[in-house]
Amino acid sequence: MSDLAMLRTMLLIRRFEERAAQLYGESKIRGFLHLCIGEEAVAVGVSAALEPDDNVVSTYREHGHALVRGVGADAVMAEMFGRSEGCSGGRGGSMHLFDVQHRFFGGNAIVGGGLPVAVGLALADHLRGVQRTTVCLFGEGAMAEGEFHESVNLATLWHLPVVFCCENNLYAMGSALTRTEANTDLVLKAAAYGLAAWSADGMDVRAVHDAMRRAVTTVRDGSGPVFVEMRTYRFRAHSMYDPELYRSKDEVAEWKHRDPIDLEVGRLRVDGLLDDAGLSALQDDVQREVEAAVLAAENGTDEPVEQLTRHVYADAAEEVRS
Amino acid sequence: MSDLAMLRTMLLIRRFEERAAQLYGESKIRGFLHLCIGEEAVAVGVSAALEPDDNVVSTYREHGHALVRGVGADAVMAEMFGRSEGCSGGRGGSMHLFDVQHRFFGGNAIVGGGLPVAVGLALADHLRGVQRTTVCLFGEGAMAEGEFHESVNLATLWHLPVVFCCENNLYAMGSALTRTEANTDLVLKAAAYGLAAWSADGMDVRAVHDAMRRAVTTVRDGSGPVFVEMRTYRFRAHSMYDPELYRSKDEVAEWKHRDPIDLEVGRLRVDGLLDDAGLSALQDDVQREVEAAVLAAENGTDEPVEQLTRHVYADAAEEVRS
Amino acid sequence: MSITCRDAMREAIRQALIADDRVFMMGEDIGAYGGCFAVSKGLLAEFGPDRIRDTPLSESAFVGAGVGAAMAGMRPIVEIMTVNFSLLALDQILNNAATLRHMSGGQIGVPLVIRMTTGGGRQLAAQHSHSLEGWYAHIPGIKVLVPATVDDFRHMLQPALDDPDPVLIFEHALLYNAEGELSDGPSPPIDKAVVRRAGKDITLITYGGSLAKTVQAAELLAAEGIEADVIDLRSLRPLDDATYMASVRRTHRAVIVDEGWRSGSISAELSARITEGAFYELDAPVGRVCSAEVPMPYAKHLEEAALPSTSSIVAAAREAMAEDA
Amino acid sequence: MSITCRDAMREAIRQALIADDRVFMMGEDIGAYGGCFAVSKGLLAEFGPDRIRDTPLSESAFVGAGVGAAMAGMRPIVEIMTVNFSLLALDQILNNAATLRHMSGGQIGVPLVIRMTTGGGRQLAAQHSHSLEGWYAHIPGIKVLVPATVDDFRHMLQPALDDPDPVLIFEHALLYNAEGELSDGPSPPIDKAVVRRAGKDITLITYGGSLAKTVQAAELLAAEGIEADVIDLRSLRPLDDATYMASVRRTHRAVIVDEGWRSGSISAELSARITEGAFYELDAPVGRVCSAEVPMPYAKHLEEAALPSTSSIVAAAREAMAEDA
Ligand SMILES: Cc1ncc(C[n+]2csc(CCOP(=O)(O)OP(=O)(O)O)c2C)c(N)n1
Ligand SMILES: Cc1ncc(C[n+]2csc(CCOP(=O)(O)OP(=O)(O)O)c2C)c(N)n1
Ligand SMILES: [Mg+2]
Ligand SMILES: [Mg+2]
Repeated sequence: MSDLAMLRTMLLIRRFEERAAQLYGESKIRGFLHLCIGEEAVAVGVSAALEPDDNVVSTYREHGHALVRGVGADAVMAEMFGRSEGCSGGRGGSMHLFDVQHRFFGGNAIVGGGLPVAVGLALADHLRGVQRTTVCLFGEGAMAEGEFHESVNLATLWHLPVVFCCENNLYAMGSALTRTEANTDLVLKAAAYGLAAWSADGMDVRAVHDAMRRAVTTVRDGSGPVFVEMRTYRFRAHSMYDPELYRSKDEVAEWKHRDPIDLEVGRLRVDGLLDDAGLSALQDDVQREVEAAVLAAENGTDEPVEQLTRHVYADAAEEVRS
Repeated sequence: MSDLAMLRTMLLIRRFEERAAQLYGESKIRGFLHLCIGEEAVAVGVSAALEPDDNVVSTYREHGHALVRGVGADAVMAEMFGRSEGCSGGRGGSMHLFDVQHRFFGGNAIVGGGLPVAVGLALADHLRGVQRTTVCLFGEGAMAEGEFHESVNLATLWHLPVVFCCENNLYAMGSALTRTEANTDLVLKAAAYGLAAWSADGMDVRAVHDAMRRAVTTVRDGSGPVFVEMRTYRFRAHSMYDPELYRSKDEVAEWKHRDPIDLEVGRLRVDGLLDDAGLSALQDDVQREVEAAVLAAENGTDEPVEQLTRHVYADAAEEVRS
Repeated sequence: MSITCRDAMREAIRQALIADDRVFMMGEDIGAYGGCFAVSKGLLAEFGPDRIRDTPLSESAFVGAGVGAAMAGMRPIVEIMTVNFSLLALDQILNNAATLRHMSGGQIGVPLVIRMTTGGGRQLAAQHSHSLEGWYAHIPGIKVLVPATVDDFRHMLQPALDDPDPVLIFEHALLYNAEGELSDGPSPPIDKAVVRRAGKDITLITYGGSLAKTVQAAELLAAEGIEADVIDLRSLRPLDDATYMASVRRTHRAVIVDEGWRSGSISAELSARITEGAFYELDAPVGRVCSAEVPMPYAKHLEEAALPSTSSIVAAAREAMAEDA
Repeated sequence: MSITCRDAMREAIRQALIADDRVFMMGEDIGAYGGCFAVSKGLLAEFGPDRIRDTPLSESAFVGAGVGAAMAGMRPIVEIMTVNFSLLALDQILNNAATLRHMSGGQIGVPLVIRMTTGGGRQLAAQHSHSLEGWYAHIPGIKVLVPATVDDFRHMLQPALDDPDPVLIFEHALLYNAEGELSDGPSPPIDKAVVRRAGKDITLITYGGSLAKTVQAAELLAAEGIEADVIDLRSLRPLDDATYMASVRRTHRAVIVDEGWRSGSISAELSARITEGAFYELDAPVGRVCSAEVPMPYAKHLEEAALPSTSSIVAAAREAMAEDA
């Protein structure tokens, strides 16, 4: 993935989420909506280091992760509108984006809930001798959960090809890391399980990419799992309901000086790879992509209510057809 | 507690459990019976470092822990006979010995289940400004459970007066530590939470005592929790049903050369504090204590079956009386 | 005085904290964040971080710590953000909180209150919309309360704290904004059901988030000349058999409304008990209006179809009225 | 050929491992130890540590790993030693295994089999004697099987593995030593109930560990001239309504026997369904014989009193026979 392509993808995520927030204000999108604005470099840098058929398991803050893995903006937007055309058929919503073709295994709204699942995906590959990496994304808040502990131990004990990728944005809802972890050095904590662990500047897409490439190489070598901490920050509220009482406006402003998109734009300018016109063209381009997605979602169809109890169990008829 | 007293207590535990195993063979005791034979030095050394009103939370392998805390051999034996005179009124059995007067808070048959409870006991003391240590005993197998992770983090984060005391006997049922923990250095693992951690020779009652005294001192200083690993070995099967396929007879024999009772007897002899007659006297003494307990249990009473649903909820009438 | 259920619960917590220094509160984001439903907003400033204790994301450990603190004589109020996350703490709830008294032969009490939100209706999809309060009511050793009115949001907490055994309070998230007048008089005991609307033709039994729908349905039925008794259970464990049974014996017909999945719901238990206790007095089989047996879909129209609605309650009541034994 | 239920299940696992290399087994002490109930004894030697995979004490992670491996196309058999420990994995079971297909709009299947022992009767006290299979049957998205015979121990596993959805198999620990003859013919589909004893006077509905007691009770009743139909449910989710309902329509009387705590038990659901479906054909209210609502006591005489017994079943049946609507 070229540096320009990485920038474009960050812009896409940013625009997509800004638009989603608007649509939430208009009640077109409902439920919980968690934005990753500010954290785009993580999504893009991680994905850039992966092969198309690597597995990704994510959280409820996963629009960016889905988009970078190739899930269409239209499919994600339609999902948040609750349409049949959504990537989960309108059943999942913002927190449950799925796309098996792109090996994007959700979208999990239970903090820590995806970790054991990622271990299982990797175990399947290990048992079948398939060369593939499973990336499990989670927030630093998830590290306090027992599932983190059990999963990392299991993957390390069994030398499974997993990258445990912690998006450390310093807060779990309103809980600062210092108030949830006795030891806030997450790399040290992880290393105690006996796996390789390092951290990267999550506001710098190139740094994320490098750290992740190293991780994927390690995992592909059969050296077992790796833990990578991506140090990042969310610019927006935790969700659409959060009054942000727990952090100062100054702190947020401080971090916004480190906007991952600005950083990358600046570098590309210096290198002569981007000028004002080029940036505008990129912005227009992602704008068009997002608006097309919104339009398609607006015009999407609702699943007939008679099908309410579909997808609880496999439908023998559907199975045969597909 | 004098060295002689510690020896006597180890002898008591040993004799008590040997007798319990016999009684199990005679179907006088039923359910699961987990013996700590070989691990007596841990129970005795730990308790010797405690004040009478310190809290202890234990596991299903807790006869020794109960006896050293002052729960009478008769009350424990009666419990295993299912008698009303038992320390849990016959409701709990071997895995659920309780004695609130001695602040012995069980007896927990869920691996890891006692850890959060211990944190809560310590939290109560912390909130009330009571100077008291809570000791939580658990096996090395429990360290893989999420409850370990969450509890140690919580206690460390909140600087609670807990000693996490791991009885590392190298096996969790048939699972060797090397097959359950990616990092078998338990002290390192624990230290990653940011609490003080060390280990001791669990076959040497004096080493256990010293390690535990240090731990209690640290905790009493308000320096937060401590993790102590006691390296020990169980001489008997996991429970009465275990064919012990997972370890060699040689390994067991090897460890039996390090019998904690023999070690202590040898030392006391060298120091001139014990001779054959003295040892016999001690043995006779504990033998008498155990036989009296058995006799009392044999002659104990069964709770009337009409009282079956007692103790599900507090009985207002009983509450007022007590 | 008109007040929301949210404010009523906050006031209940405040008064409990003021009245008894053994009381403290613990849970995720109850302090600095102000509570994920703003129930505890302002309490950190008033009572400080020792008594309004933010926890890490460690449901099993902090619920278990509540058990331990209660054993030691404190009166913890543990907040689990929502019932959906309580599954992570279920071992501590069932194997410890509910059983310690019994296992110890009555030596240990666990005077713990666990509060959590429950229910669907906000398009939060399959992992955030459970209604498991009826399911929890299966567990001996705990009590299960389900407030539906501002009075109960205001007045159930203190008796729960006074109870020597663990009490779980399930608060339907859609009720927090509901407003009502606080009554002056004393509240009924927490384990008593209450008749919220009197009628002679049919008994509608419900609780919590379904009460308003059921009362609405009763109004619609009244327009058709069917007068429904509406029973608010208030407690799912224990169930107040006397109150709903007396009503059924009068009306000879019953429909139960509950947001849980139908199979194995608390409605099933109520139906079984009514048949056991009043079989010969029934003029129709007991009806049930529950949620469809599907993980909650995100799409609004599907979610609405999955949940009990005023119209599905009316339809079930009409069906029961049409029967004649 | 006479065989124990333990050996029957072992043989089922062996054959599944031989037939399909997507199948593997995972759980605590299933390998080196030989299985805590010796079900998997010898399998490690035969199939190696990759396919007979010992796990650490990490119920949530290894059940969740089973979910992930199943999503990826494997056919894991996850063994949880006993139902008592499954509470630690309940989040993975309910929030992932049971909901992933739905949340993903049908894209993801979780063809996972989870086996666990269940039940009391061995003086293992309050934390080791749960009978929660009926409770689990509340959860949409999973299936719940409860084998009671050597045939079902031998033949339910393969169809469970063939099922595209998660299947939980609850094996009553007291059945492992039970012996019986394996039948030659094909087994009925796993979701069909079976009449184990034919009678015209009353329907006794049960499953798993209570089947033998119920059949015994039926023999005693026969001596009094009461002929009972004994239905073995075999599956608690889905319930085979057609089979038990047909029986009740013939006998007009039903008693349900199950080892779960009474309130909110699967017996309640069955009672509710029978009343809903056959109200006008019933000559007596549906009876229930369940466990006393108490954490299981250790003392033998108390445990016996807490569990359903042949005599309590006989008494309930007599009572149902004495009624007349
Ligand atoms: C088990 C569980 N507990 C609580 C919640 C509520 N919750 C949702 S997101 C969140 C914070 C998670 O923080 P972190 O893991 O750091 O991820 P971030 O939101 O910062 O990306 C909480 C507490 C949940 N979804 N699941
Ligand atoms: C949560 C849970 N899982 C499984 C078991 C079954 N079990 C009982 S003891 C035991 C081994 C525990 O080993 P360890 O913690 O090392 O303690 P030890 O028995 O060696 O003293 C197991 C697996 C249990 N009781 N609880
Ligand atoms: Mg975070
Ligand atoms: Mg051990």
